[in-house]
Amino acid sequence: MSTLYQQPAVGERPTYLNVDYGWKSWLFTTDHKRIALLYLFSITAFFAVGGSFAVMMRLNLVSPEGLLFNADTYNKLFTMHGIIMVFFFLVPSIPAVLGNFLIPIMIGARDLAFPRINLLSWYLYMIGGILAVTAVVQGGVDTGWTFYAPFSTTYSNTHVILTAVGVFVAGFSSILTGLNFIITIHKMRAPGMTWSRLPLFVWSHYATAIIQVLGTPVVAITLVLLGLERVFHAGIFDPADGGDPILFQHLFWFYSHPAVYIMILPGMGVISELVPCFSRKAIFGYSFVAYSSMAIAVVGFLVWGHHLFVSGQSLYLGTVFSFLSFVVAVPSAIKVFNWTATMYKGSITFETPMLYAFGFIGLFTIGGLTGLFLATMAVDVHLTDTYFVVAHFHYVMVGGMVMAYLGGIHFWFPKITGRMYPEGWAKFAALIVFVGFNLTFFPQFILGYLGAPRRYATYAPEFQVLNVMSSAGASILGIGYIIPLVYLTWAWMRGPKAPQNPWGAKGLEWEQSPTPPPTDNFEHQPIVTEDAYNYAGEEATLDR
Amino acid sequence: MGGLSIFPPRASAMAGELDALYTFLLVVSATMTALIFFLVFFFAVKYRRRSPNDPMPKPIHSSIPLEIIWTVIPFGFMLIMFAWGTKMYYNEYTPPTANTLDIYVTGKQWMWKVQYPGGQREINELHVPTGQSVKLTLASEDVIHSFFIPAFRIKHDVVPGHFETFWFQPTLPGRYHLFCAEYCGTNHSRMGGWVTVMEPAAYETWLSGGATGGSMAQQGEKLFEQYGCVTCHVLDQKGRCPSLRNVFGHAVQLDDGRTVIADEAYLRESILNPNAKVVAGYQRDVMPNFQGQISEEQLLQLIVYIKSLSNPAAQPTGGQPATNAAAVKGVTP
Amino acid sequence: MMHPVVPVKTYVFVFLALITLTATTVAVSKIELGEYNFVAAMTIAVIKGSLVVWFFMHVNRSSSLTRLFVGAGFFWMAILIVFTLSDYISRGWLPGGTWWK
Amino acid sequence: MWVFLLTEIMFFGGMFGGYTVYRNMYPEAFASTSRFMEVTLGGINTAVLITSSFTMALAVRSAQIGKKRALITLLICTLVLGIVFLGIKYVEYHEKWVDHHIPGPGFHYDDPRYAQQAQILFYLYFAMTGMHALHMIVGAGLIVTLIVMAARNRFSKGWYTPVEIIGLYWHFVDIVWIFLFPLLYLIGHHP
Repeated sequence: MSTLYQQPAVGERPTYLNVDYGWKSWLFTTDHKRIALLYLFSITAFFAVGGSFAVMMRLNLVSPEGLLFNADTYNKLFTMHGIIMVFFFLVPSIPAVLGNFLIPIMIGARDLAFPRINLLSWYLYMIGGILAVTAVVQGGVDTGWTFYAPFSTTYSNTHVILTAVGVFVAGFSSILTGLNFIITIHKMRAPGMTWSRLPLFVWSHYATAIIQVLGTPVVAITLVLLGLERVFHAGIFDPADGGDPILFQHLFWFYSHPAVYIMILPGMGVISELVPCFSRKAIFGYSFVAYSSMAIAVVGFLVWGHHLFVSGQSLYLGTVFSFLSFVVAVPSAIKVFNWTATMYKGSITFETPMLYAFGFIGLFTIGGLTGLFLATMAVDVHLTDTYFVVAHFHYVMVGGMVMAYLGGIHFWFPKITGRMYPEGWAKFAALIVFVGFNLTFFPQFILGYLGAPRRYATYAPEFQVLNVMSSAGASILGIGYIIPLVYLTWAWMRGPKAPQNPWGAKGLEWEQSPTPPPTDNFEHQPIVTEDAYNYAGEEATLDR
Repeated sequence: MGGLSIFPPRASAMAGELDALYTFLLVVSATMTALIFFLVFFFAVKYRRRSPNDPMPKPIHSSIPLEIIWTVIPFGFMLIMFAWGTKMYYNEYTPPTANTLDIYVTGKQWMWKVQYPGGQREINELHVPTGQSVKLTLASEDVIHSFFIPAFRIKHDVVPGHFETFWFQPTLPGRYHLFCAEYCGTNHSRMGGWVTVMEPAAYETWLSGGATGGSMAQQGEKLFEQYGCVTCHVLDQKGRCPSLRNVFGHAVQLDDGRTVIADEAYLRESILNPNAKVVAGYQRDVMPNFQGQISEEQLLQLIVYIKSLSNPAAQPTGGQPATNAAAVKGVTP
Repeated sequence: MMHPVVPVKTYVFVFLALITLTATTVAVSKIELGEYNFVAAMTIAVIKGSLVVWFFMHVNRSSSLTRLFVGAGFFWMAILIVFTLSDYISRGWLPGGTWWK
Repeated sequence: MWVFLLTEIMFFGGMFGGYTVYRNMYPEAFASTSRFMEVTLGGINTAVLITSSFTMALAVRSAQIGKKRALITLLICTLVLGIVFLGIKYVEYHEKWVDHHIPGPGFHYDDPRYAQQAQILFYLYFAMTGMHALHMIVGAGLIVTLIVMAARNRFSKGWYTPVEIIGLYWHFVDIVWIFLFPLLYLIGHHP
């Protein structure tokens, strides 16, 4: 295999990183690992942009009358924070970076099924991102990330169409990634890699990909209809012309509720890898964890109406949606219990990725349980559109997804770069993130029940104490995110060389692929002979 | 207000009930969270790796009984939440059908305009008496707003193109926040005001101080003349258009054979788009469309006027489901 | 993606069936059947669609995996339409009685 | 490919959803507007598209048994039928333009009772058929590519995957039309 490539330096093994240094070899690459890195850099950039909007918002909210900005600017800030974080960070983050890098290696394939479509996905993502950023530069958009009609179609005079086109294009990037994953997982598994031996990370991405493929087109067409409506004013969403704004909400949430599972499922996949590795013990209830992902993917499509409990939706349909929303909580609970049970009688160590996994389990538990408050219709009537909702989804998205993302980045950092990160700094940063996060968002639960509505540029004075606490937390959280950026960059350049399997982890990516991997991932065709997470070295079982 | 209580003031009959449900949820969630935190912490300490030479732990693959237990027990709690929450939700969103104090509210960017049946008007202020069921009819002039009174634990979106109803029973005198909870543009955060709850006697005094320009029904009557409605809708006679005496709350026979009950939604539709449902025996295209010609506030005044032409005893009472367009198409609950 | 070759006869037969059904659906639409016009038109459309999926697109000879995907596609579309529509149909219904009090 | 078609189903599914809701809300208006749809042209177009699907299926078959000339001829037939479809569609659009049935400021509808609702219907009509026509144009482009590839002997009995995939795509577009035709043209079109 090594004869295929020119030796880059004397005595050095060719890897996907040193095989070629030209810019063309990056921008026109079809190597899933290089595309993953392209995503890594661009997603980090969008995270920084979206994060800086969040910091500005929190600064503004230190004073009840708004410290820095007028209401219009504030409205644009929260809109663009939402749009960039949701469509350009959360949705692509783990799938497009870690999923892209790891899925082929984990199943023993050389690349994704359609490498060129994978590259196309990245370009579409970038085009979408650039359109959205252009909209920001040109003056922004102020509809909220939900684009509710008729405000967005008729009353807002900002760059709604440009932003919608950006999201539309990025949506196709997401569809193509999902399509690529589904086909890859079906068709490219190595000999012996049966469905019951797939790492749970792959299972969760399979479930994610299904949602991407089935849900995203609906939001795409909804945004098309929205854009056309804004141009022609035919009235499809505007009651002044006989239309119904609730229809927009139905179509929008048909995608956007399952979309939160696009965001969280890959995070659950990461945690399902981290917990067994650092407990040195097979996952408890493999099939329950795997099928619960699929259950979430299916039932997740049946609950969107819980966003519409106070909108005038039919009471009867509300009841159905409320019930199904409780049902969808069950598989998530199963996962949490199984992770906890995996630790039972393990041999646990506390490297940084495991700390993030602890953070995930704790914060996701809180985020998930507060979801039950919102599924309970009577309570939702009081809590919806208040800070309680903001706190709830940040606990799931930031406390859950971002924790998992950071944990995954640290866990596979040696694999991706071939170098180790500084453990001391990393643990310190993990602690800062955890503390900062809770200080930022826990007060918002209380604010919410007290009745503070979200998306407010100014607020009643009695809410100031909790808002200042939240803003203080946000500044700590911000620092917590900057520290890893600095030491990870440093470690990439100067960090000590990593061994092939620094964690003693199981899985093809650690055991059979060199670190960092060569372009073809493996030096010879891997053959799988054992179940996933076989830390005890058991004999293979064909079926469990 | 003030202090760091986690509950806003309880100023309606519903607030106490909701706080009870919320407390139940809090207790269940806190117990679950504590359990998970404890287990994670306990396992992490108890089963930490003591030396690098520790043997690999034995795998425990699965336990079906355990999986069933931790699926079924939480789900049982969830069913309680579901049942309790649904019951209260129906109560919150189904106003009593009789003996309500009706008040009419119009939302527009960025204010709430309140009209009382006696003709008093306010902006961003709402006055209500204790002990009385208050029914608000809400309309929006432009985008979606949401009428939210935390002290009453109630909120409803105000979607343009529909009337929404909303009810509560204030219990505790005081001044409470009124918010718009659905993002509606630039000054969304300033689209709010105060709800003042008063003792009934004080409320009567307050009411008597504010009326100018006649009651809502009288204002509606003026509009009825001003827009020329009166020329065709002649009271108690068969003119070119039906008489509106005793129409509200009664069944109306339509020209396509269907029957509808004339409720607020029907009156609204018939004013804005008269040809949608035409009364049997009358011609189409006689009455002009008022869509876009008449403000939501005026519409409410007209409807109150038409209501006042009806014998109150004939209004739909409890237990009898009000019929509307959807039900008439042949799909009944 | 290798499939056995299907005889031309099958295609011709399916084609003729499709054309006939098109003619039928137009003819039926000229007859006043009330609500059943819609039912008839949609039934014919479903039959035609199935013929194309089944024979032209070779689903009759595809793996069960392909069939699963085809089924899933229509199932999800049904979810979208049924749930959304049921809101509009039942929105005006007021609960009968006061069992929740 | 089937996974991609899944996406496409949902893409049109969103519009079918919107259509269903408004049809349920304004049945009379919808019946009234479908009188303005040219059933004859729509019917001819349905037949044209079904025929093109038929020739496409035969083309895939020719590729399977390695008959290059038949493959090219059938692909050209399919392409021509596709273009005929788009041509007829253009005629219809032009008619709507002349009648001021394009949604927007210039919209005009003779029956004032249903003016607004009719505008929504025409909006959906244009969105749905427009998206469909866009898919047809893309499909026509793909077929041109296939013809070029076939002429250059790129396909064999053993490898004809592109023909098969684009065939599936073409049939899918056909199915969409099979549903659009009764929904938009036939509903309420009885005298």
